[in-house]
Amino acid sequence: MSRRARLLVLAFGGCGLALLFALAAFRLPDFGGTSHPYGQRTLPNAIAHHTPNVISSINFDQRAFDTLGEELILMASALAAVLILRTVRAEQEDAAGKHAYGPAQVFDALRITGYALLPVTIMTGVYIVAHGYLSPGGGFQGGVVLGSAIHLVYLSGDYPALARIRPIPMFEAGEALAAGAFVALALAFAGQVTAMNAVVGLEVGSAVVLTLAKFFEQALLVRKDT
Amino acid sequence: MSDALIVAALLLTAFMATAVVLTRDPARQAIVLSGYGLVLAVLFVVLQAPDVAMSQTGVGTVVVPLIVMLAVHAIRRHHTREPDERDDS
Amino acid sequence: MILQIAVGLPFAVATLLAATGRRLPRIAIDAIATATVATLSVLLGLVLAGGDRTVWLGGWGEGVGISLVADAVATGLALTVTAVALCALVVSWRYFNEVQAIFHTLVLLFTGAMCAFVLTGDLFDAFVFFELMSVVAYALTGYQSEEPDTVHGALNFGVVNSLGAYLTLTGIALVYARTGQLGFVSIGRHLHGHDALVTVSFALICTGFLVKAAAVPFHFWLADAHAVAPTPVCMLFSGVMVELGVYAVARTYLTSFADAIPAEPVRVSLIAFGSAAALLGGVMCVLQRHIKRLLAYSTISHVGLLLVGVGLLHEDALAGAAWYLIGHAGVKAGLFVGAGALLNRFETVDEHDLHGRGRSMYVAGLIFLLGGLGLAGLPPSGTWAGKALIEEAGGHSILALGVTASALTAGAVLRVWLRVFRGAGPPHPGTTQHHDAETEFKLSRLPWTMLAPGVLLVLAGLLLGLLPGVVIGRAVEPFTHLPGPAPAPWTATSIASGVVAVLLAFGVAALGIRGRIPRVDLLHRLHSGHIGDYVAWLVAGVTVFGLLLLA
Amino acid sequence: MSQFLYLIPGWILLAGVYGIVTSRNLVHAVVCLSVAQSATYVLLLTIGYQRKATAPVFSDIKPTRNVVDPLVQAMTLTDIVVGATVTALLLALTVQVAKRRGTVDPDDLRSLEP
Amino acid sequence: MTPLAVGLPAAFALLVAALFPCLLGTLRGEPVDRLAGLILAGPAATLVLMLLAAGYGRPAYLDAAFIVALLSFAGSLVYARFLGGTL
Repeated sequence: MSRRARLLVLAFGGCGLALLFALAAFRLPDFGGTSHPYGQRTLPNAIAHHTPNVISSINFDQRAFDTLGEELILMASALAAVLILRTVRAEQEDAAGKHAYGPAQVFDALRITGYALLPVTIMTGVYIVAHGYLSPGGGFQGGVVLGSAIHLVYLSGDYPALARIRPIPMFEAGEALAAGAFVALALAFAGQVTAMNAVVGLEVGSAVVLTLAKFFEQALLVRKDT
Repeated sequence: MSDALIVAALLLTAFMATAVVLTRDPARQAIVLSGYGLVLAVLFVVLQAPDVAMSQTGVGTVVVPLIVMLAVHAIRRHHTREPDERDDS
Repeated sequence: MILQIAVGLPFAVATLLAATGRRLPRIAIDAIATATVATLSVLLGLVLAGGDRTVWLGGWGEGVGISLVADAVATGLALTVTAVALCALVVSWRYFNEVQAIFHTLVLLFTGAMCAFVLTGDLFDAFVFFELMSVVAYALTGYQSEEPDTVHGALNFGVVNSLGAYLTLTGIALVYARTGQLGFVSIGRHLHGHDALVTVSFALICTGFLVKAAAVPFHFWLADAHAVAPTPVCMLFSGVMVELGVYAVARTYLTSFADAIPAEPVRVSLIAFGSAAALLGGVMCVLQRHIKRLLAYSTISHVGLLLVGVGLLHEDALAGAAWYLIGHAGVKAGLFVGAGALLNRFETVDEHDLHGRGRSMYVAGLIFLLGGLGLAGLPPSGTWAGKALIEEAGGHSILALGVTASALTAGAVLRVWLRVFRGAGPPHPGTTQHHDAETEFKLSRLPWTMLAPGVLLVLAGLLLGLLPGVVIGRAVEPFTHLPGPAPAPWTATSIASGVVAVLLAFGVAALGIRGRIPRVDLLHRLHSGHIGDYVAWLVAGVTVFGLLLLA
Repeated sequence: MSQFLYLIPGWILLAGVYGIVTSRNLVHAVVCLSVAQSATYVLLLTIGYQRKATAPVFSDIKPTRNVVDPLVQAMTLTDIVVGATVTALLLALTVQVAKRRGTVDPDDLRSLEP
Repeated sequence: MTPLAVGLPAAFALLVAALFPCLLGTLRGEPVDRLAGLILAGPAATLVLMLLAAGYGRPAYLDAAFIVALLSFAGSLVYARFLGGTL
């Protein structure tokens, strides 16, 4: 289709969708209203099961099956990154550019900051995972923090060091096993909010590391063929 | 005051979402996307959802923009059809 | 408990395979995956035999928890999924340079996600597993990521389907705001009377499902993805995944929105979308020379008919749709096995290139011949029985639609059979479209594991019409709510219409082999592979759907 | 009156869709898709909001029923994960498109229709 | 005045007068100029979140502010490395 035709179709569809959405929006209950029957029903259950963070209670206990699907999506997409971004023949690391990722290239300030932030970030991640049943946060949020933390090493300028501390097979196995543990916890031993937070933290952290590793690899590749 | 905060945060969100869409160069867009992530985090706290705000911070301001940035760099190496191949990264 | 085990089993084994895939030998991976799906189908069979039941997960009762609803429709559908998945796994035994065990892990996740999607009784949970299904499907489509068309097709698939899913979630949020419920049944209990909010939320929820079901104009992704996905994956896509979209539309309306939204606008809009897909898919199918793309368009056409069957909102038509679904699953999955055989033997699936080269491939030829007859609806195929019921409930116009769609799609398949396996028609040299084989080497002889499942599937599709009608009638009872008389497709009219469709199909095939395959520029340009076009059509489709429902 | 606030997620959704349709770069299109998705987060949370109520997390306050809807927050959390993973997956595919086709401009990608 | 009373107005003021201008900075110019805006937006958002925690009387919300502070800082450093030409 020509650009013009496409915009015409979009104009029709966009105006229609806007109209439909607006019609629906003005029929919604008033903003800030008090009627949330489902949410209210979950409160006593969370208290009864000693999970002061009601959201954790919903995610890992009352509606754990949702989270099961979510964790499997995460695992599937990490595997997909490994699969789709696999290096095929005729692609090798850019030998000429490799020195550029060595530690020498970076400002001292950046390197020191990177190393200084690393332990703080890891501790924060662990804290958020461990207190997920109680305070805001949980396995997912903590896992993201943990997964990002490792990349602070990269800040300090040392891509080879980063590559050393994240052996891909280990993270693959760890992620898959954590997902497996979650399947078992969600379907067989319901209500283990703390344990679930821990395995989710492990899985999310590994998945983040794995996915980012694959993207890093691609960003550092050059094409050798043709 | 709460209502004013909510309105302000929502308007800011809509504004930044539009800005992300209208930033056509992906390398620049990644930075705007990071800012959009921050605004969403603030909006979520204003809407009394600190858990969601934390998630959004991790994902929206760090992981996804970083992936975008890495993807842009990976793609730049394979651009064969763009006449002015810049390498100012 | 058996239901929980059935839902959890494929996921648990998938995670184990993902963890140990680097160390296990290929044969063990094959064996584990196949055994898992076989076990799963046995478990689902036990569930089906045990009668309808609803299980609340984690012991949380109605109100806060998530239920699994193993009624006859859902369990039967899950069983169909596992049957096709089992065949797909057997076909894949000799396939691929395997990357660790990722292929098998993804197929297990895919199977599990489809089963969970049909079994869950919760709308948001359905969205989650819909997304799991989609994410795995994008990855499987892009499996051979060194082929340009493959990644392009997978990306188009991913963007269009994800946007559809987000619109579904928007609809779920709207209906949650109104009712404060997420269960299919409990939403139905809390919706009274219809207004713009209910109608729009229904339209948005259905959008994602219609994208999956490839109703026109949401269908563009399907041909792009099916033409490039590996053969075992195509079997799952065309055989069951696309049909799940129709199932989800039916379920959303019949269990949640039936009391709130009057039937007439729903009937009109679903029949409109379905007929458009049936006709456009049929025409596009005839215009293809890329055999996998041809089969993909025939899927669009047949799923359009399926949507019409659901859209009639008539108990016999629903039974017909169920019948049609299983019959089509067998025939279409089998046909993709045949196409995969050609691809791995000759490294091309271009009909002109393959002219006469399939003469020695008796089994693959048989698959195409029987598959073509199955698509045409030769009695007693499942497609014929289902179509007969739909046509009877729908009257003359639906009869004409059904005959046209099956004649066009089956005609195209029979044309392939005549040209490739019988050497009919003049050869058209030149313009080679080379594809890499999916196997490690180009195969000079095909192993039986790559053909036997295809023969079995096609034969199953061709004989499913012999199932007693009472079985199908009972299967759709959860939707119709009435144990009416068993649907009986064996009437003189239906046999006549089946035979007419087969004859017309041979006519289309005979016309087709006389010259080159024509090009209709407008239609080819419409299916441009441009993601902007696809998304623009998607929102336009939502608008039409919403306005039809509101009118 | 207060319903006007619900229009904002609608605006974000449409902005994302507009971005995908008019995009000249697939990376940009994928990011716009994630913007369209962020509309669902905003919609869910505005639906669950309740005036003068606080977060349903009782770590520093006594349990009360006067809280915003926890369920929409749980849904949004799931949604965020889904969105991030889909974005990562689509970007991986985009990188491969760039490698195999040498361009990420949808206008330059040749049609898949033979 | 108690922190409770002053928290929300202060947060509003910072949102409009500090965070918004910083974000405007990310919207124009070369990537380096935009990055400056983003680096400033991180602390501004952190401050807004801390004031909100005080204003709502929920110390638990400080966790979110802490995460924003930590990650936005680290995130902008990663960008700085990219734009610094070492990758």
